[in-house]
Amino acid sequence: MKVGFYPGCSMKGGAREYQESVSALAKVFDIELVEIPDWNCCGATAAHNLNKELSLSLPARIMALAEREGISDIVVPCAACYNRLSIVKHELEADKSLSTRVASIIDLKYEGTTQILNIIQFIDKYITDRLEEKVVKPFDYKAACYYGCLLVRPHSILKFDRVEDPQSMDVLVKKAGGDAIDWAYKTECCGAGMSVSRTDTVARLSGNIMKDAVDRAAEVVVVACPMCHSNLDMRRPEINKFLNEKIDIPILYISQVLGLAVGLDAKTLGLNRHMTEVNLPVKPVREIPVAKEPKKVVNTQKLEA
Amino acid sequence: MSELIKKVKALLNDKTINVFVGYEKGSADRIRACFARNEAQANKVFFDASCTQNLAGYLLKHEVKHFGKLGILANVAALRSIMQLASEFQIKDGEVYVLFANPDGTFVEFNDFHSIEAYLQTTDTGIKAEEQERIASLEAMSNNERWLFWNKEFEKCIKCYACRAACPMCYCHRCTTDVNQPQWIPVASHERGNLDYHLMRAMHLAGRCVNCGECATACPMDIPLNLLTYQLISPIKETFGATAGMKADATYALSTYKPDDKENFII
Amino acid sequence: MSRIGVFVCHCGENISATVNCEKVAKITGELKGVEFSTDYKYMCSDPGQTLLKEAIKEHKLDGVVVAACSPRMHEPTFRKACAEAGLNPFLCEMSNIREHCSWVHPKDDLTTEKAQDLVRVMVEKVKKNKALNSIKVPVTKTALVIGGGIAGIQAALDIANCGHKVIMVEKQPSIGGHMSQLSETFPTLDCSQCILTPRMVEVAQHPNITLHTYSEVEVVDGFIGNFKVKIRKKSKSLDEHLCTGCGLCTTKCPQKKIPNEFERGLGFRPAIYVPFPQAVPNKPVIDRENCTYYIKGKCKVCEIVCPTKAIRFDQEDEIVEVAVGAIVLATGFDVLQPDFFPEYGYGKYKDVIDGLQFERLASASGPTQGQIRRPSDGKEPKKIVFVACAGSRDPAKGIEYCSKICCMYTAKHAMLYKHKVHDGTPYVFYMDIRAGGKMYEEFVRRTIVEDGTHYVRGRVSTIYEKNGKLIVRGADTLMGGIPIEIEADMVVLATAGVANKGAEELAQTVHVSYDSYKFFAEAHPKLKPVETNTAGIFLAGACQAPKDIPESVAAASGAAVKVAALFSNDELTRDPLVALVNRQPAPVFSTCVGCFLCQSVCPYQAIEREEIKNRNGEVIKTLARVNEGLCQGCGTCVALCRTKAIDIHGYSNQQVYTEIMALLND
Amino acid sequence: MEKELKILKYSDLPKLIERFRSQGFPVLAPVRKGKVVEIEQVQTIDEIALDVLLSTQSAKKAAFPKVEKVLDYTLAKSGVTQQPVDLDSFQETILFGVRPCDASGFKSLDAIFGEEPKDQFYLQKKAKSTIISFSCPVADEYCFCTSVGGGPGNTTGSDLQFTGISKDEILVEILTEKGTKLSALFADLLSVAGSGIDKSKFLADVKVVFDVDGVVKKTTASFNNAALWLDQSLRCIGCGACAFVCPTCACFDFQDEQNTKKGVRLRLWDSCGFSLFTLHTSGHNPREVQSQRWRQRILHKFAYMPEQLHVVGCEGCGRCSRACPVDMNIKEHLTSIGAIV
Amino acid sequence: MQEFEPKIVAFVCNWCTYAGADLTGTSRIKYSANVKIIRFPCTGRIDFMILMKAFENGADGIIVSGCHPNDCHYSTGNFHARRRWIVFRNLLNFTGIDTERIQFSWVSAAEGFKWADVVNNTVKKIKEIGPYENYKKIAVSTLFNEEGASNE
Repeated sequence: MKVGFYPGCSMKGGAREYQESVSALAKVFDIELVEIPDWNCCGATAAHNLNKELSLSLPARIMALAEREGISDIVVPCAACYNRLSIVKHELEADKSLSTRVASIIDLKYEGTTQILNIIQFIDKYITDRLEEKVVKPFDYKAACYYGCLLVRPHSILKFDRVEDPQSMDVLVKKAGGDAIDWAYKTECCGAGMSVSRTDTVARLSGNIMKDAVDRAAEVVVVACPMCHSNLDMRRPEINKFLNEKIDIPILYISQVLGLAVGLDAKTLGLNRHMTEVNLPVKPVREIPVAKEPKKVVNTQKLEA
Repeated sequence: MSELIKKVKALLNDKTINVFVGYEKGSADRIRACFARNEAQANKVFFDASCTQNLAGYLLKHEVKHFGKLGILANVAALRSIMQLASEFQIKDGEVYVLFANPDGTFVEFNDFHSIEAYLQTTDTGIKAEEQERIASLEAMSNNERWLFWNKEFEKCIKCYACRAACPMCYCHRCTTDVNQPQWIPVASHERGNLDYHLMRAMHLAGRCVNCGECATACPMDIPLNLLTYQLISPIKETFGATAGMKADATYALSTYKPDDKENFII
Repeated sequence: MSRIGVFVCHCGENISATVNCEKVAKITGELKGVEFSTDYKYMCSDPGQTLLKEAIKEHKLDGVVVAACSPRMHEPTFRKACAEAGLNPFLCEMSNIREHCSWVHPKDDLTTEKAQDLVRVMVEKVKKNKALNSIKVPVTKTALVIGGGIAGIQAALDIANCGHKVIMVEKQPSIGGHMSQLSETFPTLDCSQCILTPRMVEVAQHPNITLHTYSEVEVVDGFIGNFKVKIRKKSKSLDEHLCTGCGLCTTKCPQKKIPNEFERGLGFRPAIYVPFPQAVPNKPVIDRENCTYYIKGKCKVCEIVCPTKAIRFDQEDEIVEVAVGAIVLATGFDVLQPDFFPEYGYGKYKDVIDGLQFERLASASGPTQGQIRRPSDGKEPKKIVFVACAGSRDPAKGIEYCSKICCMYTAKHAMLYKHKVHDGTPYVFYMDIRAGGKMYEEFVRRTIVEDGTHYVRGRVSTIYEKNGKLIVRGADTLMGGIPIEIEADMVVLATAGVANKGAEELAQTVHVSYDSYKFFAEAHPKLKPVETNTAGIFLAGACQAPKDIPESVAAASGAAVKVAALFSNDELTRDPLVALVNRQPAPVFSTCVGCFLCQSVCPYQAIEREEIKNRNGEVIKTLARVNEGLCQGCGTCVALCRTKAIDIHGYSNQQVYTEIMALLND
Repeated sequence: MEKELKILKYSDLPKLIERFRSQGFPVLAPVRKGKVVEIEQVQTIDEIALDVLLSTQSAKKAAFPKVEKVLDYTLAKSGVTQQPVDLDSFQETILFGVRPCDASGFKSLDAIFGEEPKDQFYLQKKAKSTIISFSCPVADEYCFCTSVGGGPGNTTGSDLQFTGISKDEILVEILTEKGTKLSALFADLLSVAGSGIDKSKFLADVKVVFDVDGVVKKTTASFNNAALWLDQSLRCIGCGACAFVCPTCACFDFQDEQNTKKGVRLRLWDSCGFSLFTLHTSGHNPREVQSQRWRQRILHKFAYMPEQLHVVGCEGCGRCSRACPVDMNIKEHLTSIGAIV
Repeated sequence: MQEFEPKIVAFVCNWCTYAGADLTGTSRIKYSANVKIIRFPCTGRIDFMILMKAFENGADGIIVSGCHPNDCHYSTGNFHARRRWIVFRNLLNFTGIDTERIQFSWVSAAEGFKWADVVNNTVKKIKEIGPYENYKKIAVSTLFNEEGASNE
């Protein structure tokens, strides 16, 4: 089956391993990721501070191109791009006149028929029901799933998982045989864009995150956003300096965790590109633990809805 | 002896019904209603494509009900009239034995309202194209042209009330026209009296008319009365989603409401 | 009707400034049927009314038209005056030549002509008026109080003390409501049991009050003064007369581990239980869902030990039918107990509890005998955080309103905690402190100054557990919004006050409207807070909106006096401007054809079906009939009736038709 | 008076109408209005539908209209003052192109309205109208005038009767003084008719289907024969179409219409077919059901009028059967009554 | 000739628009005297035949006004009225009666200003359209005898 794919700048730049793991994972489940031809930058958080129409037109053009190719679903692994595309789709749906105005700017027909999926939604829709049977090497580690901000906020528009206590990545890790620990910094800010301008702040914020994970004996932190990955992984020296403690647990993308579980090797998953060495202790192969259902979690969506 | 007559005789003999309201050949090759109460009268019962009169009105006639259990040969219009009369508590389920005349000549027994409702869902109950065009042509006129058109038509009216008598939905034994304190509708058949009467009749049939066309057929002065009630059918359907004579427990469009009914003229 | 009197008022200058009153009186005097017409400076004054009464007597008038201000103002005045002069009040009409004429038009002939038109309209209308007498509806002088909390108790006692019979229905095995679960009450810190229990006993012993506990109202029919109510008395599997309340069965019952609703899940109770020691009636009830006998068919320990053999395993539910004249809804509210509050870890961490659970901990009859203990390990929490507005004032959680009582009980909790754990430090995260009652603000100040409670102004963002401690993360907005983290041993959430679970169904049973949060809707937020739009049904306490105890008691007494006023006379008199369906002799009986369009339109279910039977009992006609008690006179049925069989007094077809003819044909 | 025979050319008819109009006589004639033919005022010959067998409504409207003012009054405090209708304000009118059954219909109306107290409204109008009837060259299956003493060439009630005897010639029979007086206006267009013109040759052949005296006798006798009236009237829906189109029905109802100052009293057509017709204010209705009302319609025309006015109240024109929505064919019913043994 | 003064009748509900008109009065807001008010308990009570009678007796314009949706004192009267007017306007349009002459509005007891606007705007509109000739041709006065027959 075919699924649209929007890499965005980070996939081709600092987070190449994220794209490699996603493509490899898709290949294992024979899903063909069709990169949107002539895609452009999504504007990320910068555009909407500068010019409203620009911030609308960039994502609109991406979606218009996908529509032209007859693509119905687009997987957008990077949380920032997913956030921008979803918000723009919502805004153009709500205001028809704005939609026609943007269509004239990008000079392309735009109807808003494509669905925007983040990496977890993509996995849930196309992979989850076939995941367990393909797990050959259970990812038998204590994992702290870190969601960050753009994946779950603003909830009223994204309507993805729960804002305060998301569980969707934890479920996937458990299905891959891992032990998703309960910890307190699931959705706390990692410092995001201040990685360059205020590295000290990033060190503090990301430090707190890593400290809590390590304090709870997490062996790996799982992320689904290149920004989170770069702060927690690339800024590790500054973090350790801030905490004056040596933390060396690796930061893996959810696609890499699942990749390892279905038997892909480190090189195809781009593990060698990480700043913090990915040398997870080899665990004796245990009988694949049946993914126990998480405690009856009542979705408080109805409370919030 | 036609299969229909055999059926009617059987029904009469085993007392399922006491009178069968059907069609018979009339004078000057017209078709008219017949009320078979015994085998002899049953012989006159007849049906072919030319039997189009909506017989449902006779189900409420005092002297017909007096015979006891009624049976009727119903066409689609009669079925819808029965449904609408049921929704207005004039006919109860099981009170009338309904024999439906399929266009292809076969006969189907409907023994309860549900089966009638189910059938009505499958059949076309809309207005004929030709009437649609007449309405459209009238709607295309200017306001004043329409006033003149209807004034000329109403001028012919002699207030014989054949339209009221022929309509199954006009079962009130004292009509508003007979109310004289106050005299809402002038009794005289001058222009004002006719206009008031026909506006009142159309409003009282709004959301209830099952577009059977009996009123226009009955009018001796050939006034296109049915256009008045037909024209209201589509606005009521679009605005309130209500169609007359489709369900036995339907609520009446004008006696129910939705808090967000759409309109564009109240400031 | 041929002797009509027209009285044109100058209203000082308000009318005569722009309307030539003399001319109006003269011209309308010439109308057919007008026997006497005059104008006067102040018709509503005493001399004016005397003038009216004299004229009625002297000219033997059988119809009066007063042309003055708006009928919404003085119609009752002039109708009363006519009644005193012996003329039926409903033969008096007012035409509004002040608000609708003199005040809004300049001084010219057109204005005077308009005044004449308005008077002529009323002259023609009055000719069609009928002499009406106000409708008398008998009143059953028994009240039904639904709900046995403090509001229900107060209302029942007040009504009973007025000498009227009261029937109280309480869903739980005992009355007392949420107040019985409280430890001490703000702002005086009286022990709630000490002030509540005497009232509960007073209810049980009051000769005028019949108490049905463990019962629910199932059907309410009828109308003001004449309600027919069916009460389902759920079977207690116990003969209440024989049982002496010794409690032996509750101690011997082998089933011990059933979570006690009264204790909000912190304590346990046996299958045959009394909710709390001071329960009224102090007789046990068998919880059939958890009693081994009902599940497996064997045990019967309670039957064996019972000294008076009062256990009745096969006792059936009982339906009691009562006739009541008024109903007071006092079903109270509930504290929101969400099964999962992700941000605050409620439902995940044992030591995060809600306000009512803290009350149980603090209560001497509670599971910890009043000591503040952590549900997880039973240790005494040294550092405790109270989170105000947990769910209230939060559109994202769907509850936008302020629950009003949490600020006060949170302050009380902090104070109680300090009195019991002297070396403990309580924190309160709050947005705004709402302490508007008498001695409320002083109470809050005391908990800050004397008990050293740290009030942090800011919302708690998340609570998570780390090495046995509950890390409460928030911000202190008075200190520049710096993030603040407190490692607490226990957290108490002041969750929102919401409507009871069964509130919506009860509202539908009783035909009362309710708002989007399922609280019952009052007739008018400011002027009729204890009444509803359904005549004869009143509201008391938190079922209308979250309230504290003083307000609930005040509202209860308010509702009680409304009931007492209703019962103050044997009959209820109501304005006779109601609808009626015509009746005629046989064989027609009425021009109504039984299409019941009117019934589906009537907002007050005031139209009933009357079956006309012939000699041998067969129903030959089903006709509409208006219940005078319920009809409020809106007239929608009259406008929609196709055979004009239904008409309405005061705005009958005749009257309305004549008004139009008179107005447009000068 | 002995009847005179003349010949008139078809081609002269337009001149005839012009003559009448120029003399100021309003001319009422059948006019086609869609599928319906109404008797209305015309200005020229080409408005007149001569090819039509029968107008939908009868010609009675010339003297007994569906709405007629009989009184004006004003309302004042002192009381009501009446202004009677000026009876001689009615104009001399000419009824042109009606059929013999229309003309003979006035025989029944004269009998009813002639009874004491005489109805001047009708009588004055009737007196001032001159009837030029056209005999019937064709008839349809509804006609049965011959069975009730009439016929396609019957001259009762006509002042002049035209009969088309050839493509261009009309046989004119001058029957009454009024006829003679009117014919003086167009004497120049008339030429003497040769003797030996057999009018019956140009008339339709209408079979006699029942003996009217027998029907009158049997109708009078069958008042209590409820089964007969029930069988006949089951499909009757109780409208007023038959009564209003009938040339001999004369029942009327009075209604006042007013505003607060002035008012009028109107005379309107009424029908014994309506349930309201005999409804008492008490609610009792002597003729409760439709069969009783149908019985009244037949008995009034074939029992009460012959007995009291010595005239059969039916001209056999068949208009009621044509207008009836449910095919209550009176010819069929009268035949079946006649067949009662 | 002397300026056309239209005759306009207003059918209003007692609880909202009548009280609103009272407020217009107490606030002394001026509006044209052509409009005269007839009180009904509720707009639900206003029968469609009342509008027909108004035109027949010489009204050049009609105002029908009542409580805003959800404000009705009887909770549903105005909803039923709204449905009736949606259907009736359709019928009037179809038979060529000028629905521009009928102004429907919601005016609450607090909208004194709005009532004055509704009245003034309606009067202005009817003055532009002119007297309702069509209905004058069939009014009852046409039946009266000639002298003094004019509908004074």
